[in-house]
Amino acid sequence: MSNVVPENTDAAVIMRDVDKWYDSYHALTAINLTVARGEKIVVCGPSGSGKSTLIRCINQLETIRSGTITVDGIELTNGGENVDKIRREVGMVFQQFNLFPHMTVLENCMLAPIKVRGVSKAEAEQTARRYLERVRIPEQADKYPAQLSGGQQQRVAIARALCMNPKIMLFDEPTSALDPEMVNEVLDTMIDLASEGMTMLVVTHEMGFARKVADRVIFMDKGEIVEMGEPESFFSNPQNERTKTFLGQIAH
Amino acid sequence: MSNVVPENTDAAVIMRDVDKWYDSYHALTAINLTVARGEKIVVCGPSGSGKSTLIRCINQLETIRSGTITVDGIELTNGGENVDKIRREVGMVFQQFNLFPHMTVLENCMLAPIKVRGVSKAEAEQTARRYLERVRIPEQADKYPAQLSGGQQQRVAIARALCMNPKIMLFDEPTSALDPEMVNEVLDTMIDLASEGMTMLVVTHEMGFARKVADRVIFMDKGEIVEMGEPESFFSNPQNERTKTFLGQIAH
Amino acid sequence: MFRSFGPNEALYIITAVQWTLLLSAIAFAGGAVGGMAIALARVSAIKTLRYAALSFIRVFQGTPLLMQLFLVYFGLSIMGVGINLWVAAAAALTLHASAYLGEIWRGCIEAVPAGQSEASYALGLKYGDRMRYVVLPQAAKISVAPTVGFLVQLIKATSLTSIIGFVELTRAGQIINNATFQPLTVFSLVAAVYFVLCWPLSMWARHLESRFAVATAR
Amino acid sequence: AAQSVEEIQQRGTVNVGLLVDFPPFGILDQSGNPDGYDADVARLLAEDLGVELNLVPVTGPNRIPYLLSNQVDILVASLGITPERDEQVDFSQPYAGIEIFVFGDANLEVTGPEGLSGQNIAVARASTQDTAITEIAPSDANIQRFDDDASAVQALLSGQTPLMGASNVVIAQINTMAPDRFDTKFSLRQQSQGIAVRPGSDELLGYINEFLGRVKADGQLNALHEEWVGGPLPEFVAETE
Amino acid sequence: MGYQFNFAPVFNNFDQLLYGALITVQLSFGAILIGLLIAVPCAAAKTAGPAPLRWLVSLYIEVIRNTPFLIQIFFIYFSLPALGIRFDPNTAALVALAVNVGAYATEIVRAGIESINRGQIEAGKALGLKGHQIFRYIIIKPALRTIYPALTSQFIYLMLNSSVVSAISATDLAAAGNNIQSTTFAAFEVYLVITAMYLVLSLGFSGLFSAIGRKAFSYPLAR
Ligand SMILES: Nc1ncnc2c1ncn2[C@@H]1O[C@H](COP(=O)(O)OP(=O)(O)OP(=O)(O)O)[C@@H](O)[C@H]1O
Ligand SMILES: Nc1ncnc2c1ncn2[C@@H]1O[C@H](COP(=O)(O)OP(=O)(O)OP(=O)(O)O)[C@@H](O)[C@H]1O
Ligand SMILES: [Mg+2]
Ligand SMILES: [Mg+2]
Repeated sequence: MSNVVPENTDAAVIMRDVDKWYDSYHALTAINLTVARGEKIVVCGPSGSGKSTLIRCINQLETIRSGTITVDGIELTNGGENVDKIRREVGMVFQQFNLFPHMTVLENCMLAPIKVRGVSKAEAEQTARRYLERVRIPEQADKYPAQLSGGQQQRVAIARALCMNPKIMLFDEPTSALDPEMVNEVLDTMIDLASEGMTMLVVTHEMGFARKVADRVIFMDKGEIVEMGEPESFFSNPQNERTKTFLGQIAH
Repeated sequence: MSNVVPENTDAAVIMRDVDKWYDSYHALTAINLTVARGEKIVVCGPSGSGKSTLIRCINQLETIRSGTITVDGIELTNGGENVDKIRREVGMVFQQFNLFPHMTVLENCMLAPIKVRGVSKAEAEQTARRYLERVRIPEQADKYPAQLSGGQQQRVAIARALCMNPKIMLFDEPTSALDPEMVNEVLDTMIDLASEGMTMLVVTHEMGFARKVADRVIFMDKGEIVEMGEPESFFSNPQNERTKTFLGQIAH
Repeated sequence: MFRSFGPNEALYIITAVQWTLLLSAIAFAGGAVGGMAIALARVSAIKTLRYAALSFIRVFQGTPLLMQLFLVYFGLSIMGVGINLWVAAAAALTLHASAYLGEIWRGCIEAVPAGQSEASYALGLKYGDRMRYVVLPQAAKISVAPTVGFLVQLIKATSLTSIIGFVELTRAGQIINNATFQPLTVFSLVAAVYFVLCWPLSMWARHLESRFAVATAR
Repeated sequence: AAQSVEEIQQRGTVNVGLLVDFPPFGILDQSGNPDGYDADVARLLAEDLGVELNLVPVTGPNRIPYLLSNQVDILVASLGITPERDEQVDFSQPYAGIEIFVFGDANLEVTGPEGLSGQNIAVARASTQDTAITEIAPSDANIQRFDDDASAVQALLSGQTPLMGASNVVIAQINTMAPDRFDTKFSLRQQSQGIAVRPGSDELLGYINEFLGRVKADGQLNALHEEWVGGPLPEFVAETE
Repeated sequence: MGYQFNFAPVFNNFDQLLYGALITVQLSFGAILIGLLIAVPCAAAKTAGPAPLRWLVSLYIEVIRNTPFLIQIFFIYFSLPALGIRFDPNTAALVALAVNVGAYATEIVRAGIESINRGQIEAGKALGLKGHQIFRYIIIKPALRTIYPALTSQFIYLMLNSSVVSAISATDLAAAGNNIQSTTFAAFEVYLVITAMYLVLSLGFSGLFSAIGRKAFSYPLAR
């Protein structure tokens, strides 16, 4: 696993001068970010500011044009074989859940461990049931996603990602497709997870969650990291004009 | 203004014991309503209470099972030829605008006068331009609906209906598909129209509009007219329990 | 030498339906394999593969099956591959079916939401597992109706093998017609047999389509 | 590629192309197998070669391509011997013969090529009739070419064309089918039919010629002709050596 | 393997092929035009007509869609004369093609009509337009726009299918090829060239149709 490991050998994620383009659109500009192991980071910012793009670059759902990304000590080069290694260590939860509709909840959770990690069926099932328990829906194991509420589906998605025993979890607006009454059940699950020491990068506008859980809050605008700080100072005393305006809007 | 006016030959609309069924669903029950010429009526009530059904019966977009409807002195019998006469006198504006996407704004406004009233093209165009002026979008005449904002589209829909010189205008939630910043431009147009003496039946939850314009407000629930009164007393002192609850909700 | 049209003749035509069915089955089986390859190539990440598949489709959807039959039949043997009627008919029909099924199935694969693939990537699934366990099962469900619809087209297309002399349903009809000179009877019977084969499939396809429309409407 | 007797005998089967829609020379029997005069001649030949016979149904227009593209070894497919075809394939001595006529609607007065003016005439594409009529017909005659003889007959019977180019054999059949509706207008040519092999297959052709000589001499061929066509071999066929 | 390609016979007779291609184009366009004239009223009848008419249209569609075109053309050319209906080969081909494409197009156009939002029809009614006016001025154009791609592929399929009409001695491109092939025996070369010509035709057709589509349906669509 030895790779070019720059300064902080122990960081979970290191992004250095990352630039991302969609054809002629400059989506991320000179991103520098180091995430320590066990750290919880909340990313916020206006729509289109590049939040999703940022976290999707980390497990290379998007390929970057320049810069380097190092995840768990492994440097990620575009399309290389390291991608597979890294994806095994990074779990991701999407806004739209993206559960596999033709598989039961249990099957959703067992697929990747069996096919990617090569664990036995019995072991995969055991792990899956354990994590379903942890997100508090063990009794839904044999249902299909369409039979669950949005909040339940998102918790399955979290369990599915956890079944791979990832070192880092990425969340892209995990609660914004949910009806208000289901937001909290998902946030609670995430708070549990945070308290157990998982490294987390979370795109969200749930500021209550950020205050409670985040070690750092990052504010993005127009593809740049505009401000970054501990939640206390970030919310009470933002430095940047755009941050102020934005926080003013979402406070309503 | 004159209220419950039974044998008023000069009324714009008279509905007597109207019952409407969708197959086995009883959508309107024993509706009695007389609308005087020049009167403005606002209809409100919870979703599914039959508001749309009520005003759609007036120009026979829905056929009633029993009762009679008289519009502008013409009695409307199901499917009879009077339907054509009546539709010429009644203009309607829908929630979803329903502009014809393949015709320019001007063509949308000219179609019915030419095909139904048989006026010349030149005259139809003149009328169309006059009403487009009145709804304050004369400069959009040659655009297609898809090139306009929602508020502009709805104003075209109003102009289109006016081009037939209707005696009565029906509005079915004309602003509820609009972004908030466009609601007022449409309401203003309707207020103009009201001030010019048009007979209007408006389904809406814009209570500001109701207070300003309505001669009477009708509250419907479960297919019945539950309460009816002048806006002042209706809002300040509703008699019926359901009305109270409803007004409480939308006041928020 | 002239016969009149009797039960024997009718039976001759009706039994020829087995060749029509066999040809359809071969074409469908071949087309399924080829079509899957074409569909996968069309959605592949490799540009050359995508363009190759697209050219294949352009050619085989842009030229008449009749010409494809002639070309394969005379062409392959000219190139020294001694082939018989069966091989030629099967090859041409397979190419034809591959092009159409490939396009149909590509559409179905692309109809599977992109989020499904992204979730698979994020879980570390490789191309093969992603296709096999996530994308294709979902695409398969969407594809049933248009595939059954295409099967009808394929059954009818086998009638063209009669032009290179293959004795299936249509050719049997022609032969009986040549012996009996009762075209009205003969071709009505042939048409009726095709109808009996195809109509239930058409109805089934339509049924599946409407069921799917209802399922997606929610 | 040229074909040799040895190659065929080694393989143990001979692939013979024949028509199945050209009664009485090539037909399908009740159970759908090729039959007719050509089929019986082919059987006789295969027996003589001491090999299995594989009859391959071919169609009129595609007969020669079948042969040239190695689909079949030999054509016993009622192929009329013409100079143009002789350039493509090698013909044996005649094994059958027909006379071809312009034939058609009894009410129509046609005595020679000029009578074809302005008329629709059905022929089988690339048949001897096609060639012959194309040669003599005035420019305003409309020759309609069908894929096979039967379709042309069909066009005549269904009234789509008033005239067709047809052999004596076909004419006899049409007359039994629809007596008095049609009559023979004028003769186009006498046509010998030969067995065809790929060019350069001289040794095979020699064998076939020798075989035909034998079966003509011992009356076997004549017997088959009697059986299928209902008369002896025409003079111009029987004589040829 | 040792086969001598000889394209001379093909190019010596190229004028025949061009003439055949012209007939193919004429047949196709004629059939498309007539087919549309069949399809639009049939689709209207099937969506809004009286029951017996709907039933009749369904019968027409199902019979045509579930039998091979080759059989249909045999039927029209060889069988209809028995009922006293007689066409020359090219006319029979045109009739067969038009009847065939008419059935497919009916189904496509019907789907287009059904895709039109009910609100459009209600707006027409509310303005006092009559049923046929609503169909003519409000429904048909947006309906055709929706189904234009499907219609286009059906038309190209029809053009390719027209190669079958040589079986009844029509004089289209395939027939020209068959004629040359049967006198020159350069079967492979002839079919190769013809196939290429069909490919050019189908590419030309799709180019032409999309140009027509851009012109006819130039109004913008809602986002
Ligand atoms: N596949 C793509 N192709 C082209 N542009 C894209 C693509 N994906 C995103 N973009 C653009 O990149 C910019 C950043 O997108 P991104 O999805 O990261 O924003 P975001 O901050 O997540 O916004 P939101 O809050 O709406 O999810 C946007 O302007 C978007 O339009
Ligand atoms: N075409 C129809 N067929 C069957 N039921 C219908 C139909 N249209 C309306 N209904 C039913 O009739 C009832 C009244 O409908 P209507 O559209 O008049 O309600 P509404 O008061 O306008 O509600 P909303 O505020 O949601 O527009 C509802 O329960 C509705 O489900
Ligand atoms: Mg995002
Ligand atoms: Mg309503």
